[in-house]
Amino acid sequence: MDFKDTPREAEFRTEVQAWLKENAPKFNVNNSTRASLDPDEGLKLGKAWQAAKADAGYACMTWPEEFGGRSAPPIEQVIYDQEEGKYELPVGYFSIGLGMCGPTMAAYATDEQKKQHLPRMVRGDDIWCQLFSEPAAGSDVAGLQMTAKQEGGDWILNGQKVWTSGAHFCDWGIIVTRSDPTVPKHKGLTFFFLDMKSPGIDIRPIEQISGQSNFNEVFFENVRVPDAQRLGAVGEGWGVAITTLMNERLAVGNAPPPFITDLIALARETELDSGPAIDDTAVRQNLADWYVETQGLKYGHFRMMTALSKGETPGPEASITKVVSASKLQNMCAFAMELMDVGGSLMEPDATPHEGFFQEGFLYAPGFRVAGGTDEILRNIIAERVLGMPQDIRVDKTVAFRELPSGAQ
Amino acid sequence: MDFKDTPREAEFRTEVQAWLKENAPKFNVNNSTRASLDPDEGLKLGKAWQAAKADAGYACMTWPEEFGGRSAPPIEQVIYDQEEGKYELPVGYFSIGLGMCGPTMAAYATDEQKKQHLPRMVRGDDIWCQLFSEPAAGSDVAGLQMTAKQEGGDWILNGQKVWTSGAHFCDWGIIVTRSDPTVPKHKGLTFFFLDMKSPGIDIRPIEQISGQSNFNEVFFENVRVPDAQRLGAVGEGWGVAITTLMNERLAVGNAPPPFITDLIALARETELDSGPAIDDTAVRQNLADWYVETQGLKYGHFRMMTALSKGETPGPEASITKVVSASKLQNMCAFAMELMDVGGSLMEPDATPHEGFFQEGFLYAPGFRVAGGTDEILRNIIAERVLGMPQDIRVDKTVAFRELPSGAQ
Amino acid sequence: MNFDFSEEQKMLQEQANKFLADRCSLAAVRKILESDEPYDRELWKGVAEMGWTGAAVPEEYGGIGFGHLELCVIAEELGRANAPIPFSSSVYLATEAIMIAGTEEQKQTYLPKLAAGDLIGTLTVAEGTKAPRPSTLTVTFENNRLNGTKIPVADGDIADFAIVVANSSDGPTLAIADLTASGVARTPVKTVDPTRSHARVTFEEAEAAQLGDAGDGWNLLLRVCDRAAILTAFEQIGGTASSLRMARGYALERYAFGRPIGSFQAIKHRLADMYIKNELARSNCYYGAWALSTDAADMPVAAAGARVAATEAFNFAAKENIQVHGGIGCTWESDCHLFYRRAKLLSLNLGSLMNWKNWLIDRIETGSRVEESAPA
Amino acid sequence: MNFDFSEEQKMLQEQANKFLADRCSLAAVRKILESDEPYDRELWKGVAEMGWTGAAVPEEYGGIGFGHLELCVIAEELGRANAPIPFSSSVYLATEAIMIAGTEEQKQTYLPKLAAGDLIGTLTVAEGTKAPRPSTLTVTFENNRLNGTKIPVADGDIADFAIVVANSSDGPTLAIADLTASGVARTPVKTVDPTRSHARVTFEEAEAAQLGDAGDGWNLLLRVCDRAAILTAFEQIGGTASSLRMARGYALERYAFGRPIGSFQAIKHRLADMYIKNELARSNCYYGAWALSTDAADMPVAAAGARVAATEAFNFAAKENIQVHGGIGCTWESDCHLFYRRAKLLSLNLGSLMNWKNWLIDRIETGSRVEESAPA
Repeated sequence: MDFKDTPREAEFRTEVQAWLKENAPKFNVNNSTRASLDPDEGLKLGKAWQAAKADAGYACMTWPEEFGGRSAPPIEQVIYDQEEGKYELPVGYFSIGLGMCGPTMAAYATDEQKKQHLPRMVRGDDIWCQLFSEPAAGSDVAGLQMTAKQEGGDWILNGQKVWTSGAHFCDWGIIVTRSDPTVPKHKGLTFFFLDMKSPGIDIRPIEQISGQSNFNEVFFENVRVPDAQRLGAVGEGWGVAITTLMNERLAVGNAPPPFITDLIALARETELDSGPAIDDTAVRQNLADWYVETQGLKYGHFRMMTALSKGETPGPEASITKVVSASKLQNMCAFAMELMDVGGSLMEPDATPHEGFFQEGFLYAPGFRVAGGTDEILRNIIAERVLGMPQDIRVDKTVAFRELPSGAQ
Repeated sequence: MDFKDTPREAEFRTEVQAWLKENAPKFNVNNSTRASLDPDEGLKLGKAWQAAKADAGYACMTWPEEFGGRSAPPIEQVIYDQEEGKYELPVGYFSIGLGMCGPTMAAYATDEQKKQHLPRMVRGDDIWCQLFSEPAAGSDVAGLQMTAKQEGGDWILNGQKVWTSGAHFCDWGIIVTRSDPTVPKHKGLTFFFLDMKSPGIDIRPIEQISGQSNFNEVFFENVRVPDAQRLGAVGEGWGVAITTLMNERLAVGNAPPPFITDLIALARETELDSGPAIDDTAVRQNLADWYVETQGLKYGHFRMMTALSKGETPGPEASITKVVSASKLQNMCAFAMELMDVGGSLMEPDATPHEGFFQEGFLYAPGFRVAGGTDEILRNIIAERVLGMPQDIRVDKTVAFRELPSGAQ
Repeated sequence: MNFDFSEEQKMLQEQANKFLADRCSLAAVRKILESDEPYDRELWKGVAEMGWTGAAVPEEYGGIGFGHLELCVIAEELGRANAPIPFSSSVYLATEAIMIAGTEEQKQTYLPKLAAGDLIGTLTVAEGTKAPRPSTLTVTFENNRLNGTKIPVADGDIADFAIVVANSSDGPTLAIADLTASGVARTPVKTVDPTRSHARVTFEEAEAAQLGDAGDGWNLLLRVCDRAAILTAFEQIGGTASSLRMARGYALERYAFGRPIGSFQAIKHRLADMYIKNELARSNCYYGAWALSTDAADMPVAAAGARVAATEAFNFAAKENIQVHGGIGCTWESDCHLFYRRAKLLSLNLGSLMNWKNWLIDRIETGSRVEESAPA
Repeated sequence: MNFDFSEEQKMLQEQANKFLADRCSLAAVRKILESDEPYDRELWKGVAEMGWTGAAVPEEYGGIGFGHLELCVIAEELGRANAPIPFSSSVYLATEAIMIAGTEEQKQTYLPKLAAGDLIGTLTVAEGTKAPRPSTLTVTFENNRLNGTKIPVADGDIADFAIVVANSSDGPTLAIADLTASGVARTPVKTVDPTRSHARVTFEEAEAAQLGDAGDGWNLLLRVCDRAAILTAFEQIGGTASSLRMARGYALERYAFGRPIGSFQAIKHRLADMYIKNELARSNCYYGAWALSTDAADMPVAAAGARVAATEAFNFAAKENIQVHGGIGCTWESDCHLFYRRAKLLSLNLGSLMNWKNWLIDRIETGSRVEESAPA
């Protein structure tokens, strides 16, 4: 039991470190404190970085050569990601496309389509998004209502998608639609990929509690998609969607900072009646809990890497990470504000420790308990897929979709 | 808003106080610390006390005169109970009979039966028990399997009941049975009262984790019950059972000690590295939570008394009390043991603070999270009956009982 | 036993509820959230006209002759509506402080105008992001002059005057400062709850008048804070009830997997927990109301109990209301965050939960509980 | 990256699992619970024959040449089986203490017999129901004589010798005492977990030999406790896994309302929480195992992390396993309480959770984390 790379892994890590040291600094986005770049400029920088990675053979390394990768073992991807993570690079634009859309295309598109799209995706020439959730279909994605009607060799799409990250800068998207409302809900779905610049698509940003807009609503009015862009058979879109979602579960990970280290730093700086907060036993009880949770996730990640390193398929660790880290984020931020007492409510960066980081976190934390599977759905998944518990009673599996009660929405 | 009695209530309280002062001391059972009396002696003392109460008009005061009460307003019963609670009296034998069996008999028995049984019940001449739960029917009482078959003018009962408090010293019992397994489960039940000395009844005590035996298993082998002792129509036993269970919800209350006051006392006596535990901020965070929960229940009880005093029917307060106080008991006991550090595991009364009270509580606490409705069932009740949430999906309402899946039990 | 509000008080509650439903919808609250307006001036005017600002002020000082129980009733409704007005600053803090510590002249000067809502007051003690304590106060009050900076000052940008906790040569002392006078600079500051306005207020040789005895300021502050804690706790149970009502409504109308999400135990048990916590808080609040209205010796314990229970209830309900709503709950457009923000603001504005828990045990231990406390 | 046990270690685990399934069923554990037998002698003999008692003892002292990683693997299985034997006292504490602090002669004297299971040792520090501290120790060690009373002493009634933490004129010092010698009186005492035997041990001019330097006893105790904490944490995750397995099995086979109770979210989400807590604990334990096996400088932090996470996981799972079982879980006859009792015993035996959390932060703050700790 050790943390050491195998000789081959160590060699690869050294190689990556050298390459990053040479190339990463000019793409670093940490030039201002957590302030975002001008959106267009950021996107340009991101695309340039992705192209540089691809050219050096570090993008989508586990994919086959013909699609832009080099069939590398998964552990190399993990090593690369660890090393890349030491820099602050504009990589966020590509995670959904490469993490979810790519594998779905790889599994269901024709060879020709794969050759046409995947290498461009890998280089960042095209950016992809995923269009699944709808206002009335969140945790229950299969309850979606967007219609697809066949007309000649095309399909006509109408309806609304929501929570689409990056829809405004994406070139292509994958989408699941309802092609037949007269059969049970999982059986009437059909899956496509489509050009996000198609006529009839209207993209509107969603403002979150924190004031940021990381997601979009996407409205479809008679959007035409060629039948050739269908993935999987007509009516078998759910199976395709499952492929995408399984990849989402693997991609969803640790909630963003502030981390326990930030909170410990705050506790060191904060004076309570009894002295520094870090010395207060009540504070310590909380810090200790979050510390061991953090370490548990960290070493759990090392266990997963070990499995990858041995060529095994990792289990449901990502679900644990999400469930634990999102609530931890919310509770730590709330607690940090308590440490600041009356002044904890201040959202003035120049008047607040750590420039208001904990207050910001308090506002964006609720989103992380929901995004990529709610706490509740992930606990279902752990109970059902890991522990083998039976599903809840399902009333929606045998009824025609249009007969299902759907409430006020 | 005040805590004062109305003039009439105050007068009644004074009267009760005087009577108790005169009569209670000779029945006091606090002659040794939490050690139980010899069972037979305790029972005799209890019956004598109940008879004395009844003779003085303080037993079942809200019941009508003809059944041994005196149609008093409910607030008088509450006042009496408060005052009686200041003594340690052997009243436990009667709570199920008077709290659950009596009201059920009052609602369903013939006038003659009521006149025959209720006054004896009130005086403690007869003690009653309730036979509902079965090994495979706990939270889901209606899933019970004990059979009742008609034979001439009698019914023949076969099967097993469980969690029957006091079955070994009871004279009569109320019981719900399955008279027809071919109809859906709530529709095939029939309800009786019966002589607990009937041939074919075998009573065995159940030992709990704590080593105490407060409950019994009761086995029925061809036990004969006259049809005249049926309560409600054949097949309508569930409606009768609901009457009993609604009364149970009102009767189930606060978990037993140790209370927060005991824990605060322990914290005062305990020296931690930093000084007395009561001064430690980590200890205080916990104490404060349990203190406000305790106060919340106490003042909630006052609110319920106020409603009673105004002639209103109290709501689901008892469910809240049970849910909150049972977990609080378990957590407080566990925490108290932590305060004693390595020695907290000791169960030697002479070597443990408060004579091992917290350790005992740790062992009997789990039972209180289950008895009289589990935490889970009570949350369902609050959500459904108070907040109007829909029931969970029920697969057992339309299927014949004998077709229902019942697992390994 | 009559541990409940009276029929008249319940009628007042109903009236307040209707008034606020009409004048202070969540859409109206959102207007303040999204505009530069620091508070809802029309609502403030209406509330003053209803007499609420003078509910606990004696008639001789221009009040309407209600008492603190009526003020509790009103507080719960203001919390339920998430009202964007300086009520807590002006009524729970400034008015109470002057009633407790003011000279006859000060009472005559301020109370009628406060009761009428013509004057907005506030009280300020915090100096940044640490718990304010006598030993660390940097704002000074000497020779009737204030110097130093207070931040955050609730309603500091709109209040006419502030009661300032400042250090003097005699120790902490309260001082009343006209915030519109020279020597006072105030800048709005953002907080987690933009529906309640806050400012940084800097005093430079600003004139101010002593309130209460010199050196008695901290003691007075604690007394005022206890009273405000009970009133705020009623706002918090009102806010909790609203959060629960929103979550309940959504759980009934939102369907997933062919059934209302309120039929899933993960949701229904959480709603039950919100309800349980709020009932526990409510009962603690009632005890606080009794203590406040009778000036009971047990008030410090009652105030801390109400504060702790109501803070936990509102924080929990506001947070889990968002979770029950799922994705939509995390949007700006949804009203869930109005309560999430307010819950956090209220849980900090009179000092942190951790401190109040400490104080609760302190107070139990120093035996402030005497005969007057409720029967055991 | 190879953050896992080796194939050989996994085979050992499987072997241990099979051995214990055969020799230490819960029925066997119950026999100890319900009899006056202090421990399962047959099992102890078997375990010794398997070489487990000497797993971490070097071959030169009669061990079988495994290491601490193997001992971790065995500990998890012993925890899973709830084994009623003095393994922790003799192996994690006494053996480790002698390996750390013993003279060559002491090692030669004790280790081979400990490794063979022929000698049972224990270590005792507690003197009643308060956290033992150097300043409050009343048992004294002067001129090779022990005086005073220790309680509770794990396995004090069956152990052949005890390592006693006692005060001497040089400060706390470790002393090895023959418990069968004159001057030693021992009485069994009841604890929350009767499947593990405990005693009150009184020394009256009892002969004992110094272990380690005089005055260095507390420091040595802490080192031994850290090592024992990691090994105990493996027992705890084993116990957690068993509690979860029991709860899972019952939730699958118990039907209510026409369906397995495991299909209700209240149950299934609780099982998920047990699993999550145990996975977090397991990962912390692995880090502890790495630190233990490499004698890493970060061991104090690793030990506290494993201790805290595993204690919380086992306490939670053992408690909720009963709740999932409902009424039957609250009976003596059910096996649920075996784990409930053991969980509590293990959460106290090396000091309370509250103290370990304090120590964890202490250790992080005193910067015991150095280069050798795992990569960030």
